[in-house]
Amino acid sequence: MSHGEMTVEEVKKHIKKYYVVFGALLCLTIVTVGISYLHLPTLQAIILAMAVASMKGGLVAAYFMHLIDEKKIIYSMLWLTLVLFAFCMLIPLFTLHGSFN
Amino acid sequence: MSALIPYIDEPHPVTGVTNAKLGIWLFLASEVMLFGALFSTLIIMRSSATDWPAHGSDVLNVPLATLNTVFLIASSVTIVLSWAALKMKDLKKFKLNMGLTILLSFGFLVIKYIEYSSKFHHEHFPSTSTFYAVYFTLTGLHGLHVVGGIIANSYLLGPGSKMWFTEPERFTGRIECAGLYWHFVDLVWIFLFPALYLL
Amino acid sequence: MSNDTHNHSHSHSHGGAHALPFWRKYIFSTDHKTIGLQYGITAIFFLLFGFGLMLLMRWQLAYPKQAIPLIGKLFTEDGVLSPELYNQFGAMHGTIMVFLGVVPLAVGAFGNYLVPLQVGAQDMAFPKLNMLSYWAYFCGGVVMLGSFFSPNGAAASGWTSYPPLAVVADNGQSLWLIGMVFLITSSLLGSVNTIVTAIQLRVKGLSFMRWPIFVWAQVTTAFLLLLAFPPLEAAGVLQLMDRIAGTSFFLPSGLVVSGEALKVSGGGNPILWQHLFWFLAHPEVYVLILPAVGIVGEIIAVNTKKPLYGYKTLVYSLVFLGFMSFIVWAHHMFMTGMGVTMSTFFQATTMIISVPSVIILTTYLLTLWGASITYTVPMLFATAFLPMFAIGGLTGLPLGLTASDIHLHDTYYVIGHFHYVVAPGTLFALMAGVYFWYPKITGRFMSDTLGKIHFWLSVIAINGVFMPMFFMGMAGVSRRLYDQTIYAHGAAAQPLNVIMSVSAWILAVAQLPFLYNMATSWKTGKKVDSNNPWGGTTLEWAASSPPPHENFPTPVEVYRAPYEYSPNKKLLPQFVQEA
Amino acid sequence: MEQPQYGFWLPPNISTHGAEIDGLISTLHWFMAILFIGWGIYLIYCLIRFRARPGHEADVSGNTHFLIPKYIEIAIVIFEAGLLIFFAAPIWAKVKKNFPNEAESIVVKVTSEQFAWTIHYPGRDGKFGQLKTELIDGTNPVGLDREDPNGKDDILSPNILNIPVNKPVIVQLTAKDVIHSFSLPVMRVKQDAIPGMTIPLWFQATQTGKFEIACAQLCGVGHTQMRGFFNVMSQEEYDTWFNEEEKSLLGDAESATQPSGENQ
Repeated sequence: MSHGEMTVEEVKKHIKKYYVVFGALLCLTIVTVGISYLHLPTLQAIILAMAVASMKGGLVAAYFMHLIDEKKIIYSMLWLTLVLFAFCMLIPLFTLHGSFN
Repeated sequence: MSALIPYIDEPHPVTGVTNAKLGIWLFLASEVMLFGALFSTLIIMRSSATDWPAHGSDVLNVPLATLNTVFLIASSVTIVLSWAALKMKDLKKFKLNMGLTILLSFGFLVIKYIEYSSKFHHEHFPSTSTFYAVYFTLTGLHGLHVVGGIIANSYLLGPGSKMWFTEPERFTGRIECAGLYWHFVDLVWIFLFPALYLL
Repeated sequence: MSNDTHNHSHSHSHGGAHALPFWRKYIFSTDHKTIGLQYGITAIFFLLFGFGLMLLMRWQLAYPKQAIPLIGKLFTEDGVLSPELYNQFGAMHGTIMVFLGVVPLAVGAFGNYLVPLQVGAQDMAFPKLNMLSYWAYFCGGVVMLGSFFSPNGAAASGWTSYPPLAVVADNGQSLWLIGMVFLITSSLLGSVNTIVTAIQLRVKGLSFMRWPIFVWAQVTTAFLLLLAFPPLEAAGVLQLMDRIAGTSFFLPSGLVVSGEALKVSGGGNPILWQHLFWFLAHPEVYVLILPAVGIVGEIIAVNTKKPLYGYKTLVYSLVFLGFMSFIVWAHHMFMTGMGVTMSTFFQATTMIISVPSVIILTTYLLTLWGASITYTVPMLFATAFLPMFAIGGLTGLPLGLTASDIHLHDTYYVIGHFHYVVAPGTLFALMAGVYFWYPKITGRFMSDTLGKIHFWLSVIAINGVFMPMFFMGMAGVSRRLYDQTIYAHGAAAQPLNVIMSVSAWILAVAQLPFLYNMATSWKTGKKVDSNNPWGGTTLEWAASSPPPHENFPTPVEVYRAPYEYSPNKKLLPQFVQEA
Repeated sequence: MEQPQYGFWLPPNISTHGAEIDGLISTLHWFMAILFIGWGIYLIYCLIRFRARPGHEADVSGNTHFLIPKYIEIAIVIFEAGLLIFFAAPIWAKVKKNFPNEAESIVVKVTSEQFAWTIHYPGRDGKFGQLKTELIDGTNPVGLDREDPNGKDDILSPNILNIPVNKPVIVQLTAKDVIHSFSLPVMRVKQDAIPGMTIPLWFQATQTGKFEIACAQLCGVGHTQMRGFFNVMSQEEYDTWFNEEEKSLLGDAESATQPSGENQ
């Protein structure tokens, strides 16, 4: 475990961090719902909503899932996954715009 | 038998992780690809659909879903706190937090049930339109992941927690893995929520 | 586990295994070797079953609309294979051979048995998951077999299950999808286990660049399965929704089936399925071939009595091949109306992927230079693998370039191409593997004479099956035709079908000595006189034959890279300390 | 119209673009043959020369390095890149993108279904009539609206594609139910017909004759039976056929949907 040798003090510090992240997540949830009531043009709405979601996702991954200090092997595996995930997200592009050009 | 398998409770000196942790991350990597394909589908369906609602809020219940978001985020906090409690050798606090996690997940499912039944009540089924097809399939699969999490977490809270007295390190590792899975379920919802309800 | 239990259980490792009741030891076993054998036996059963389906189809192809002799009446009243059954057999032949036969044998059986041994581990990292993985595979197999008995028979929309055909098809298709979910689950569990085992349970001294080539191949394969299968799982769920819940993920608006407008919401996209399917199914091809490459590497290294040429290059090529296999998938879809930009991209990636394949082949060929080749049965199969794989790979070129693909797409040429990769390619390698590791598994050799009969008959017959396919494809005959003689160009090429069918039946007969050999050598084969009968350098040869319950009663350690020989031409196994 | 000769290799080519495809196919096969035979000779030489025998020992030094294979590999890469850039991509662009002028071509719609092809000619006015799903029945497989002024003179020809020689033909390909594939082996044409999409393709025949349309994509139990015909006629023959069809259509509008298939 990356946190195998944590002292009680360190754990307490971590717990404080969790509460801060919790607060941030709640705020961002309110922000994203709030934005949706503005009825922005579709493209801007999508970009904003995905930006906020990515921030929230980033916080969860970084602090709750401890990705902020993880071992190299996990990172390398996740980078690989991320690249393949990106390929997978090209499928809409290929499906919708691959034809006739 | 498993006694001879090394690095169950201590990290491998070279990789720095335990078997279970590497395993759960590999599993989550595959889950990333699963939801990647589903999000691809969502984008395609939305781009080519003729009757996609202009705003998800026109057809879906945003306040309920927001509450559900809060539930899941809160459960993510409680499960990480339950792990921290084990780190401080506090089994009671672990049980409290894990119990809260399960309670919150049930809350999530109850709200999901209310949402679904009101949709069915208004004769909105997966076959109604591509929007509902995507909505039911994606939230349904996510819901199955929640159910899976509840089963795993309940086991760890109940009979599984006996391991704390024999192999505390290994048990803490298990809770960490359960937490990683649960955070992932939360993470998926964080993207599903705006994609379906808010856009 | 705390350290004292760790040490304590060492001394009891044997006693514990024998105390287990029969069903824990052989049925619901968590021992990787038992699970490997379970996988192997089940997979061989499915390989024979899928092969059997093909033998029946080949009768219809060679002698259209004539009753199948002797057994035809079992299938239809007049003994003639009906087009319905033909399509079912075709779809299930593909599905069974790929997902229930070759992958479980290559990955489930060989991977399970050998990866822990080759990294010096006592077992897989997660023995219970390993057992679960086998039983998920077993359930998947039962569902697939059971689908033949559903009211309208098994899935009949090809192993690719393209919608809308698969969505409007009979219920066998739903069972196919459910079966696939089991098989995917099994593969996911298995691949997590393989990766963790290979990385975490390496014995002291076994750095990554000391992994035997087989372990590299298995780990790369496991990553392919892990990351490519989920999109198919998603697609499977979506197709199931289309079939059961009436959604329209893959159904466009305005479908008219048999003169009736389909009552669905529409708005879906049939091309989406193809993208998601091939996102898996192209890497799947490499799942089939990489373990074979690993097996052949081991066998060549042992039987040439010299180090593998360019081990590092080989490793990098394997990994690069695995990675590239994720971005070539749309070359299966050139005929779906693909434009110039997209097709050029996928042609380019396809041409790039041929480079590591050529490098792998070249390193093996160069290993032969300066060797001292012993022609054991496994070596014969491994040697035959090289030119067969070369044919399979080379014929991919005209299919990978759009312009030549126009004529060859969806013809017999494609079938010839991938069968050369999978049948005389992968399956020969797997047979080589069976002959090679049989002494390790049972403590006895398989008969050399029977093995040589098996080899020579197989190698001739299998080329008789697949070589004519290239000519038939050139002639423009579409694949999956029930009776090609109704077309003028099909009728002209029909004599080739007779050659193929007769060769296929000879090939079937050629497998009898193999099966007999496998069954009887278990009890009557020549006993091995040492742990290392072939003179191998990797860790599995340090264990006794068969290896005991926890593989290595005394801990082993690795002192050097695999495939090393001392200057005085002595074998230097990884596990032997003195230089 | 003589019968084409088929055998165990490429069928005759009667299209203007087919020679380039055939050229690429044969170049590729020469390339493959050279590589395979080269490897094969090397392999057999090794298998014989380096067989285990008394007095022969393996060279285990492991420090021999071969340069020739490296150069061969580089050559292969360059050759493949060349094929892609100078042959495959340009041919593809020509076939899939550079469409002939519609005014100088025959434009037809081909609709595939289980298990037949319907060829839909726009008729004398050159305009396709409207298609309506609710009008689809046994005699009107594409749901052509004969009330539509543009549709009155449209010819529906089941399973038979008649085209004049030496004139570009543009096909707008679609499917009603499942995916089919429109394959004309002698024309070096193949294109999937996908429901929900209309995919254009074009070709130009260089000689007359009677040929076949095959379905190349598994489309159900009758996949084999999905055989169509295409007749390449001289311009005069084509005009005669066309005028007769038009006469029968416009003379008696009620019987307009009668197929003209007998008119070969």
